Amino acid sequence: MLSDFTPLFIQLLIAIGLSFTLLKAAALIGPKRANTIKLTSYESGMDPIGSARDRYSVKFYLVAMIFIVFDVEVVFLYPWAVTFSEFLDAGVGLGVLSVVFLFVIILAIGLLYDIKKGGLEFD
Amino acid sequence: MLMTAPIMFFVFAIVALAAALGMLLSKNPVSSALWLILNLFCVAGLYLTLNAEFIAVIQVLVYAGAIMVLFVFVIMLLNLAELPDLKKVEWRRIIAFTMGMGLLSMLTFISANALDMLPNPPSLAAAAENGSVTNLGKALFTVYAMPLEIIGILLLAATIGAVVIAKRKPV
Amino acid sequence: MEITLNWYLTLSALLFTMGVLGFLFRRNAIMMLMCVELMLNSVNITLVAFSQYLGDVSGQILVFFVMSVAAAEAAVGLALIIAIFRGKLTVDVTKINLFKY
Amino acid sequence: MDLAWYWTALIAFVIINFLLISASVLVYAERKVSGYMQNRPGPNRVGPFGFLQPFADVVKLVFKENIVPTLANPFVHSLAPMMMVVIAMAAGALIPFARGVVIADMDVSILVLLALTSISVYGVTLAGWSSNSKYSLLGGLRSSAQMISYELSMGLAVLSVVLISSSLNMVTIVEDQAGGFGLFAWNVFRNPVGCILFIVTAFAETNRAPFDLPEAEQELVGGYHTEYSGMKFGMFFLAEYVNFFVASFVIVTLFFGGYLLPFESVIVAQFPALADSYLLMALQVLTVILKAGFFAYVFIWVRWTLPRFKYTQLMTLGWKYLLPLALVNALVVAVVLAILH
Amino acid sequence: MDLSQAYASMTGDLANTMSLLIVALAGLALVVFDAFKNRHAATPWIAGLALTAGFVFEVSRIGSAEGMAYYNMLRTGGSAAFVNALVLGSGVLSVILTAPYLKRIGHNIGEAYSMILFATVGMLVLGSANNLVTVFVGLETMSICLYILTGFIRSGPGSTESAFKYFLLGAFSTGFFLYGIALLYGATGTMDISAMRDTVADGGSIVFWAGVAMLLVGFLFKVSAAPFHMWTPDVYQGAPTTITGFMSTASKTAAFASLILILNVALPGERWSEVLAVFAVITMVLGNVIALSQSNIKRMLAYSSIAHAGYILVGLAAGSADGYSGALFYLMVYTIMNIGAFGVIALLEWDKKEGSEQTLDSLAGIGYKKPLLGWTMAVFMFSLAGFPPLGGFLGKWAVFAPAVEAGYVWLAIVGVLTSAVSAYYYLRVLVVFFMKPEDAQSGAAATNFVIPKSSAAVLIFCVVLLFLLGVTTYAIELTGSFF
Repeated sequence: MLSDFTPLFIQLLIAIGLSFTLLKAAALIGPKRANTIKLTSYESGMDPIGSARDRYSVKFYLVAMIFIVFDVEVVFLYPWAVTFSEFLDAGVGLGVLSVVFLFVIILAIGLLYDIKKGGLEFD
Repeated sequence: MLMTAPIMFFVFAIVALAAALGMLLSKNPVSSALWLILNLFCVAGLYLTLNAEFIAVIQVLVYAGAIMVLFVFVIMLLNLAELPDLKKVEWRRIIAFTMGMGLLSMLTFISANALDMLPNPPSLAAAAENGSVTNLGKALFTVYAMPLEIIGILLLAATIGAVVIAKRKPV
Repeated sequence: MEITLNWYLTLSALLFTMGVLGFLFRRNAIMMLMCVELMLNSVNITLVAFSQYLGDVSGQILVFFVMSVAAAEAAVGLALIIAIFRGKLTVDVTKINLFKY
Repeated sequence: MDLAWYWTALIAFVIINFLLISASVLVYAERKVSGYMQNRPGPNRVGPFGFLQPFADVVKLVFKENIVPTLANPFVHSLAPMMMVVIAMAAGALIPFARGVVIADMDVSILVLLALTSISVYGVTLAGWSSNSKYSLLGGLRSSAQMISYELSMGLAVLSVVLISSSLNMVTIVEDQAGGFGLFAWNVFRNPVGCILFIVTAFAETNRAPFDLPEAEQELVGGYHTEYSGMKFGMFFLAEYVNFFVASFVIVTLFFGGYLLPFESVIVAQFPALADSYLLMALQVLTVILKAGFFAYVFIWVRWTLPRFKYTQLMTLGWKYLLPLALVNALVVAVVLAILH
Repeated sequence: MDLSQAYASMTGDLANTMSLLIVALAGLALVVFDAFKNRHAATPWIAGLALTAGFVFEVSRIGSAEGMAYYNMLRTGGSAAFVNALVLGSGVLSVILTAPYLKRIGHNIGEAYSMILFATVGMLVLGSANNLVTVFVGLETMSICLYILTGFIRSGPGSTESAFKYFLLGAFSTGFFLYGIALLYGATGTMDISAMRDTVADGGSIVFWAGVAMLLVGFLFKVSAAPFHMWTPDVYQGAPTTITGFMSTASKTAAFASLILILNVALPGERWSEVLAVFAVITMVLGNVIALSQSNIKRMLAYSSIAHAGYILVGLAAGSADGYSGALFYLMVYTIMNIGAFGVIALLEWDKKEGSEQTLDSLAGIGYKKPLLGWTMAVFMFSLAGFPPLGGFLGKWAVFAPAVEAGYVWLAIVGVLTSAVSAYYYLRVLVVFFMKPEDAQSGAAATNFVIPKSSAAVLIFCVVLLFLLGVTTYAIELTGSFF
């Protein structure tokens, strides 16, 4: 319940406090001699060409998209993993296994489709 | 204990509303995505005050950890700082505003005073047990087994559709 | 002072309305998708609140399914956005509203 | 354990400082070990046997100028390293150091750990995006694409562990491995494939060893932290070392019996007074740190032996080999459990 | 809940919902088959066979008694079997029409057929759902597959924009729909539709009625009723024509069936008739009036399908058992008419933009050049307008009569008037087809394509069915027996 999570929140607060002080200390102590040449983004010596944020290939979108679908699948399997021993004690292990097998096969077909149809080529 | 439920509720609720407002008003898509991620964290915190801890962790894992990653990727991919807007006609905004206000008043009126029908709030133990993983797991794989398979098919269709649409050459 | 069910419902009503207003007012494609995610999220709060107060688990099961539907919608919606704006950025964008009434 | 909040705060502070010091020890260890591997002594000028070298580095970084490139988004530029360090530290709260000695003991603690790793992707992506340079954006996208690909296999490896111990609570997972003289019931023997999977994905999640292509020097000019300098750059390194130290703790907790002494039941039988004494707790804390130390050594050892993956090999391994293997492993573990039952 | 009995009834349920199983497994098999053998000729055959098998199974189940499957998640037999048969029938006809159509426009991708199968799975689940969770899951599976189907085949720049517009408004209406489900769940404490009525306090609390209102918004959007119809013309014009036929018929059938179930079983009072009547009037008037001013034939048919949604709403507004069975009968007739009409248009497209820029005048004189298309289009137009010997007339009667009995005489009058208006733009199509002289340079003269036999067979089958439905009263008694 909520009471179990408070130690985690306390640890988070302390970690934020610590990293904030580290950064602030460095910002205060460090020298401040900014000039335009120094502030241009690093392009191994040459001056930068074009805006940094023009478009990159669609591969990254496809990876992230396939990642969500499988993340949701893994999330659906956690309740099964926790209650699997209870299903076995009740003697219906085969039933729940068939439900889970069908669910995993449906999404394995999704993975197969992605691999075959170029969703995951990284040439 | 210092962090009693009402204080946590107010902290999460106010930060959630502020984050939602931040998302609506920010100019740059990436900053609005960050505001939405903050909002999702606060909603996960709200689930904790409702003692549904499994749903809270799943919310962080799926929503904030996967869906918003895709949003941030696409924003960066398409360099959407100057994304062309879908043109909307001016008079539509007036109708939209009145509709929104009407909806707001209706919903807040309903939820604010009509709720004496549900008895007392759940006891701490009962709520935790109801929201526990074992309880969810048993119900999900027996009673709701069929919708689970249909959701599997839905996710498969979404993958295939997204791959085909995204990979087609621009026409 | 005790947090009753009304608080959760009022909060989710406010967030839902913000999502609706955001959807209607912001004309940026990605912003509208995010407003839809915000709307679905606020409904999830109502569902979990009702499920815990009623002591019944089906509300939280529906939250599970809503999350996977939101994931599928995000995947398809962003694929469509990429298909449109990849083609459009090279072409004149004002042609976006092709069909008039 | 349910102490008052200020005691938890104190213990949390102790744990965070322990992680900070261990990070600097690991920096020192890595440079020493890599030195001896390459037949050179490694740092030995600063302090006895060069032991104060990492602290000298930290002081140097504090005095360096903190450059923020033009047009970069200053807030997000400093948010990214902070986020990485905070997530690495927060994971420390979940690890059980001894029976009853854990800061945050929740029913879903292993899932919280996975949630934290899935959030750390943002640190990398935002670092790449906020420094407004082509190289860092591409480096950021590449390393986050790598991290999310391997996060799936990690989730499925954890799934097989949860199947065996049928609980999401890390303390219960460790107690479940207590049978068979506290050694032969370790999950590594009951679920070897899951263990290998988890270790490989742990390497990939922390951008270590063969999987550190995105910030490889000759590949992308330092990847997502090209534009960082001074303390922010130092924090990325601090986050990386804390990350792989915490990862080795988690490997030990899930697969190598966590804080269980190898022949605990035999020892307790010999000295019944030891049963739940503070000495046993101290011994348990010692065993878990030694085990984690061994795995930290493995991290360092692998980095200086294996060559780096190409990006195509890296993603192909993640999607076309590890993910199907993890899926099959989870199902096989379930079937074996059903048969044994 | 004791786990030992968890899967006792599973085998029985699978037997009862065999059609859902067949279509789902066929969809999965198609994905694997298409992944290995890209654009193989057999793909449409597999899809067609699976849908026909499901159709035959459901038709055999229509007579059997109403039952429940999967812990009261789905209804089987009786009216649910009728709705499933309608959806599967529309699926079969659409797959037969889509196969040659996709080849001709050069976008013959295999995924379209597996997407049609998955959309059918969503419609089968939505049509026969007895639990709010299943309604939501079915509606979402159907909607997402339809968004993909509209955005799939990118002949012109239009189809992606229309798919995206459809997606945005669809997602927006899902938010309302889900909020309605949440409020209903809170007010009644259960997700089971049939158990909802007795747990509601007398007349229900504000939360209950707000939930029903939100649910109605979601349903009215899905069936493209008046205030929520903005997406329909653009989407029907942008999507590939035979897919539009499938979309406009099968998804309306499933959505209306679920709405009928909720109105009939879950809601206690009669208060919903006035609200539905108002929506019916707006939809009929708006749909028919704007259809008058349309030059593009696909857009005109889109507005006509909005108008037909209004006629079906009249049946629902009656609120009586006859009203609901009349609506189901009207859905059957409407499905056949619309698939036929869109099928004919699919064959008449030579503007290489899937008919999105094809004006009515470019079809001048096609009736003589292609007599089969001309006459079948004539039958469809007469039936859509509601002339006596054809199914359309009997459908309109089956919907207006219960409205009159329930005391909404003014509603029936508005219905008849708008049908008269609709007769004008339907017959204008026939005038263009037959009376107008061909102008040499326009499309009609340039066509020398041959009509594929399968499409011709489908069109003739629809015409025969329309005559049968117009003459015999067997079908009306059948739908009457459900409620």
